[in-house]
Amino acid sequence: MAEMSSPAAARTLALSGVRGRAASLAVTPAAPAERISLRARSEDVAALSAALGLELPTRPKTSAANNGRTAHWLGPDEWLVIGEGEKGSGLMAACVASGVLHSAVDVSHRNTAILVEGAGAAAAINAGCPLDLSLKAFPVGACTRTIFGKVEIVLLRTGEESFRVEVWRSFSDYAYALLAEGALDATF
Amino acid sequence: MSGSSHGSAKNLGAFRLKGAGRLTPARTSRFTFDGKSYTAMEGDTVASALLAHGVHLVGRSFKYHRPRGILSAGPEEPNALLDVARDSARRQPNVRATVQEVFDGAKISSQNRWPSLAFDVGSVNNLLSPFFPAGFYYKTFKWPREAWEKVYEPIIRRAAGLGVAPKEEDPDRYANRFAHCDVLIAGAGLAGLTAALSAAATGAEVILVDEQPQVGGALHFETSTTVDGKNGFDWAQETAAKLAAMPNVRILTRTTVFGYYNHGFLGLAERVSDHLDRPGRETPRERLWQVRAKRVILATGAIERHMVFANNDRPGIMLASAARTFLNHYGVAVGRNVGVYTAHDSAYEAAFDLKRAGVSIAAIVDCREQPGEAVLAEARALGITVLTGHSVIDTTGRLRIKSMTVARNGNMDIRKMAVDALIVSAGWTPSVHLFSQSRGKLRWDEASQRFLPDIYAQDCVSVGACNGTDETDLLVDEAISAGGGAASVNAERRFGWSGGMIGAAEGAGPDTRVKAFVDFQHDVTAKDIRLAVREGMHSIEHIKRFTTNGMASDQGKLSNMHGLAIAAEMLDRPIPQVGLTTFRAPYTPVTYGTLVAHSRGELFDPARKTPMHDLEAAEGAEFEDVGNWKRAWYFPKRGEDMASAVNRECRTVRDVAGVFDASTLGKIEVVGPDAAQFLNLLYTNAWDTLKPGRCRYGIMTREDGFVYDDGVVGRLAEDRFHVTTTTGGAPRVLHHMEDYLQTEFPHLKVWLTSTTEQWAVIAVQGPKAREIIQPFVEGLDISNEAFPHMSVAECAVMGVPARLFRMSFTGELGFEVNVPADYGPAVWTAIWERAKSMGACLYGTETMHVLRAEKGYIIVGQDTDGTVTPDDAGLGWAVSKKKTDFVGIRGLKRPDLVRDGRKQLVGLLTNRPSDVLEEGAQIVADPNQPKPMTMLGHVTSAYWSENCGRSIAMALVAGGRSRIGQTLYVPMKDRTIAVEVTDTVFFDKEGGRIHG
Amino acid sequence: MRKYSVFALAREALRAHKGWDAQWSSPEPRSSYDVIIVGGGGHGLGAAYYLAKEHGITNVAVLEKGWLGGGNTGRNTTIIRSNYLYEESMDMYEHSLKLWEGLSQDLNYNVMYSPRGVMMLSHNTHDMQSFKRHINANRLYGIDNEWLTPEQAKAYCPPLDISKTARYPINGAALQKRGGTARHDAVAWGYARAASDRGVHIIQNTEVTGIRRGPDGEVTGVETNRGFIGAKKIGVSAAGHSSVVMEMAGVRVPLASNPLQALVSEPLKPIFPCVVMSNTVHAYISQSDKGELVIGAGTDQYNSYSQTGGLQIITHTLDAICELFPMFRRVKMMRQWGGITDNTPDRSAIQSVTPVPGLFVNCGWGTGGFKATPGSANLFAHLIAKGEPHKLAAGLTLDRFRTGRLIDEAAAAAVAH
Amino acid sequence: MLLIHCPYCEEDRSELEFRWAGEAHIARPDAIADITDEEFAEYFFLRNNEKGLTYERWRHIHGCGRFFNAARDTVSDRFLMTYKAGLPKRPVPGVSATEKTVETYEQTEGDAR
Repeated sequence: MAEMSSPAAARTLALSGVRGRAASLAVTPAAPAERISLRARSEDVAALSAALGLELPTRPKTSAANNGRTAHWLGPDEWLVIGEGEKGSGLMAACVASGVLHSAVDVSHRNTAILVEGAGAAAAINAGCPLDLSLKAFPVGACTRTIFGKVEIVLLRTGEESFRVEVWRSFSDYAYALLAEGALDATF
Repeated sequence: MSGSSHGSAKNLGAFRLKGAGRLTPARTSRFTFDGKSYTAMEGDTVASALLAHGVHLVGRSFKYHRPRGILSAGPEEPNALLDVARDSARRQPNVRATVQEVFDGAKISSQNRWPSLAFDVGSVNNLLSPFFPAGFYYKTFKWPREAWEKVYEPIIRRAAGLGVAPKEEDPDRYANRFAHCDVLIAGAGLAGLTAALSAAATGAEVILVDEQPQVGGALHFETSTTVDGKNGFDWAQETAAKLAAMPNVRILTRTTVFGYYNHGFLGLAERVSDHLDRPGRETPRERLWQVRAKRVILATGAIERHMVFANNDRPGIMLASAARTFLNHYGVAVGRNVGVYTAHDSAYEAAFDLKRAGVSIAAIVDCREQPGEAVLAEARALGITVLTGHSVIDTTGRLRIKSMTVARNGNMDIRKMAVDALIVSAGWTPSVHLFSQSRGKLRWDEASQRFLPDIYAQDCVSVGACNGTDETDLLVDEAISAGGGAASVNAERRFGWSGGMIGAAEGAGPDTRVKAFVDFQHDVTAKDIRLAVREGMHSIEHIKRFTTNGMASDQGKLSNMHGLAIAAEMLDRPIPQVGLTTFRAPYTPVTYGTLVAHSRGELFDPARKTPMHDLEAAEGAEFEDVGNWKRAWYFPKRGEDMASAVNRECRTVRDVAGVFDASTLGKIEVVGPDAAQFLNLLYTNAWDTLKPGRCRYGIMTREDGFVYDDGVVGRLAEDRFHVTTTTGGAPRVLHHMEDYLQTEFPHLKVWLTSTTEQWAVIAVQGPKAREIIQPFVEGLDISNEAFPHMSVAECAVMGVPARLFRMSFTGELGFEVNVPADYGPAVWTAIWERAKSMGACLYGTETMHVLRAEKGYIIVGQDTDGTVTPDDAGLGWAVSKKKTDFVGIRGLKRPDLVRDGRKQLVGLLTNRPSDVLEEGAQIVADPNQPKPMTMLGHVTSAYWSENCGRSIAMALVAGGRSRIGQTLYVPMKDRTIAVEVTDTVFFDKEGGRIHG
Repeated sequence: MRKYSVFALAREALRAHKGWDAQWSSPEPRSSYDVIIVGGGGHGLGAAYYLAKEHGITNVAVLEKGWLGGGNTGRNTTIIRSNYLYEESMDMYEHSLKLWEGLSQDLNYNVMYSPRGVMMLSHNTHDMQSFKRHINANRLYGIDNEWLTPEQAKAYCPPLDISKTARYPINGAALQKRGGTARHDAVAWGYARAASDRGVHIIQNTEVTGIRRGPDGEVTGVETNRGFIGAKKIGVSAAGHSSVVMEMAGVRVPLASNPLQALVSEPLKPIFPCVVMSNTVHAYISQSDKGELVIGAGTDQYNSYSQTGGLQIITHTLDAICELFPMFRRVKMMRQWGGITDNTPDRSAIQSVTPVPGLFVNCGWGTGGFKATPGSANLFAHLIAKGEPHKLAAGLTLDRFRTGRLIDEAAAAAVAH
Repeated sequence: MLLIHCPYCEEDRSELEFRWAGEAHIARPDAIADITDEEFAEYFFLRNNEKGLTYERWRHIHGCGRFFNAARDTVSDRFLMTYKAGLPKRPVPGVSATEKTVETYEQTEGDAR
């Protein structure tokens, strides 16, 4: 569903009240973005990739980015595609234009994102996440759905010491608070 | 003695030896013990600091309240359990004095005594001990029957227990960290450090863990070991520094590997700040490490055993290695005239060290006839009396040992020797706890009389003393090989280790009345073990449970082997046939707070809030918990209680309109060409007949035919459905659907996506609902004709893409406005502003419940439980008779699900309209029957209905629909309420309003 | 057998307790018995005792593969209560509770039954509805169970945090005052001693490896690691291994065996007066006579016979305990362990005849086995002796999974809104 | 805490990301509406509950979301293999259907040989 040009209603973002705390390690809400949950069979990946303008990754735990769009492999027939910018870049329309069988569902507002950046970012996330976040096991660009404390997240490594944590809206307070705890502990 | 205390300005203790130990007097701290103030040096444990001041008496035992001192210098300590407080909230009972480091201002108290440690009334138990053998309570206290609970048990309870639990909430922080490594090494003594050097050289990620503040393990006390030509302890510190500088090595000190679980998973507890004088407010007290290791190297060493003989528990009696640690590391002499009682060569070295430090050695009493030649020669050289083939058969001294009674083995020729401390060693027990926790199997090594690791269940290897490898050169080779790499370490020890005994020593059995303690903390004596065997307890687990040997907070680290040997002797069976009790986690006790770590307060369990939550709170909403969600319950105005608020809301919705936050309802988008076919299989009703733009109420059952969930499903397009579920059911319904889709119907071309949180849902219900939302809706005719009841459309609301449903859970004209979640607050505010101006209200879940009950709409989970079929709930119409398959089709036909007399959902009207039934009340036909009564069913929903002007209720009643018109009874505690059985619709029976 | 009493204790005190004899004898097995009970836990030993005491059948052997009481009898958190919802459950658990009340006297063995009260915390409207349904049903059935306000709950159990700001505030509680705890090992030993005294053979360290059947399919005895032992009737009461043993006779029972974990704290002076359970936050806790806080954790999600489970189950339970009782955060876990619970699809037990003549089964007690011990044992003895169930256990048949007449205590507490 | 190899993610992941989903290879009867009560009870309620080698389903619910099959020993909890949903049951080399063990207390509790 494409967003309309000039909504009369204003957005109220999840996590609108929080600020990161530790200086060396910032935990901050990300800007709004367009997101779709994309599902398709393997034979239709090429057509969807072409329509989206990036190669949908087909290897586990990988992502691909191009032109402000990032596709995260979540499962063998599932991707989370994120487009920069609040207005979005028409991800739904692009998928429709592919002409192949797929399911695209707008989840722009279902998720919100938290950025964890700085020394000890991995340690902060490991306060609640059981994944091996060493660069060897989880290099820059790696992504996966996983568990963080008592909530589910999608984790993307954006840099050696930076991560993007995608989380459902109503779990974002919890995720933010636990990240802040983890960030605090990572400094000791 | 030659040593003397450091200057009088700082009294560091009369037993602190100048020039001994590794602590420096540069920094000192003050602490109190039972109200008396003492000075400690930086690095002191509470035990070393007290001993420096000559304090041995630190506690009273569990059962007999016997005076007890400090037995060990490590985590195996069974006696010296103290209460340590920073302030009133930061008070910790049962702290091992041998582990806790002194911090400035610590308030430390002894436990389990009254009125004082030196004079404890409870010690009368010691005199009465003949009446309290192991398991005495099973044999008595049975009459009179009530007295157990009222008299005996409270006395036993008060006498038992050691420390006093904290009364205040713990203000400290705790942290958690998940970590991974190639190799985890437990124990940083000579073996662990060597293995770490070797493993690190391969480039492996290594985590090296040790429970002490500094690495070194036994090198803390071992003075005769040199490594690479250096003093062992110094080598250890240098090696640790070298390792710490490597990027692939993490060293965790003050950290205990407490549990070795499945698949290379280990639990570690790190003591982060308990030793600091003034920890920062945000510094965690302890940190839990949850480590997944590809390989584990156990270098956990061995624990020295005590000797089991009469009155072996007096303060001043301690393990030889402990005395050596206090001397060589802390610079503290444990006495001025020390006796030694041993069955192992290593205790000689303690005597040598003490003697060299100026402490007089009364004698080394060795129960063996032939100790090692090397130690004998050294003893002779130092002029120490050695009595081989002798035993200590008793001791004297009320609050501290005064003398030991020594006898030639097998001879009654005794002599008494004055001592102020007695150090003992029965040899060393390999620490196989973690190996055992990993489910490895042990074998009994007859030659060395110990259990050793045999069959490994995980990728794990034991090195050093925990593997029975005592010789340093062999130990080093073993550690290097375990590390898998190369390291060059040359270690030598001056004296070989040999000897050891398990079981009761001379004079402690088999036929004695003396108390020779096996388990100090639980006051288990050798004769208790023998009694257990005599009473038919032939399995070591039975003996353990009958005597409680090994069940105290030290978990039998000292007592298990002795207990086993005594039992084996009594049973006349070899030790491996008697067995060994299982070692369970944790290795040493772990603070609950550490295991909880971050999961407290708001992080205990996520509280899910809707996008409009804050706006509702600002309107005065009270919230209720529904699963993890916080839902607006009702909106009291000033002066209103819950009932009057709900009555007003109920009236207003039906008279004007109400606005309700329905965002928590589960939503699943079902997309694909086979979407309708899939829903046909998952719901009891038919979906292929539903036209795009229309909605239908659906019932979901599991294969067993019982109602699982319900909700309205809208068809947005041929290949796209918007499914709603109950609030609590959302995750399990999606899981259930995925299960069938992936494993039973994988041929269907359909995908499922959770959209619960994508949409904020604003329900507007009531006669004026259309008028309220009309101005906000763009591009859609929402007239009754164009958009009748059970319609759905995609449109715009206030310029944002929306999904508009015409549906009702109140029986009124109603709409549910779905907008992307971030827009929810703005749209809600606009709609509410307009609604308010027209006389409408906000309403919460309570009003929603009343209004739907007035219409007889069910709530799954309240009016149904997991035993109710659609037909029982009056929803038989929603079960397709035409479909040949759906989940539940067969289960519904089972004999019990189609029999007569099943409980069916009906309405109940109380004879007195003002009586509101209790939800959960039971219904009977004859209220005067005797108990146990025959119950026909129960009230599922009951409310005061302002709109009906009376109470209403729904109930599940056996054969309910055939009883309509009958009078039944609801017997309550104080009165019986008569009710008439009715149908379930109480308001607008014709149902006209919904189409308004 | 020598009677246990305070006088006997005093007499023995004067002679170093040398006069006590074995609590139960350990004879060599006979070649055959009238009844063999497979499983030497509380249920099996109790069934043997009641066979001898109430049915006059004394040619009975109890075969235990390990040590008496080493299965779930010795691994549970010892909670006793009878405030269940369905009549079948109330019949069984109340029968059991009544036997608990006189068990120490009946067995001449102090099992330390301690009616300290079992309190179940209500945290939300759904809990309240569910608990009141139980309370009303219990009252009309003659079983004590009462509703407490948060303040009354706090008065009964002072450590409770009843503040409104708690993540899951407490809006009331159900209390069964007659509920409580008992000493688990003593139950096994007390039954063993009393059964042995009546001639029952108690044979430990003997594992049943097969069930032999005659020409008409009837049981004729059991194969064991010590050879064949004949039996006219076999009662299987081998919690944790029920499906393994039943499989030997070709009978499939609807069971899933899961690890159930528990833990105790270091011993503390009396601080916690009763038993508290919370289903919403998944925790239960009491304090033993020795002073340990005994905490029951949840079930691991998978089938396992390993008697161990994951650390995450323990930590989640402690999250909840520390949220309900914040003062306990500084208390320490001293020991954790696991048992194997056999769970049926409806979470109610099976005590039933089987398709194999002479074979009877008592299984599927899930997490309720300890509290059921005397009642289950008593009624299982009846089933074996008479060949048909006692009326108090008539609903616990295997057949209910065919007909659909389940006794679904778990489903009755279904949560969905 | 188990470590489970997800055949879709091709990696060992923590049990925290998974949900157990019951015995594997129990097909829903094709004509389920027509089976007998006994057959229904067999299908819906009866499970092997093996002591030893078991075939079971897991879902990587907090990962790729896929259901898959696993062979595991319920005595040691060791995973012998995992494989994708829909693949036929495969024998585990060197492991018999059910481990027959004779356990005595020396072995169960003694942990010693």
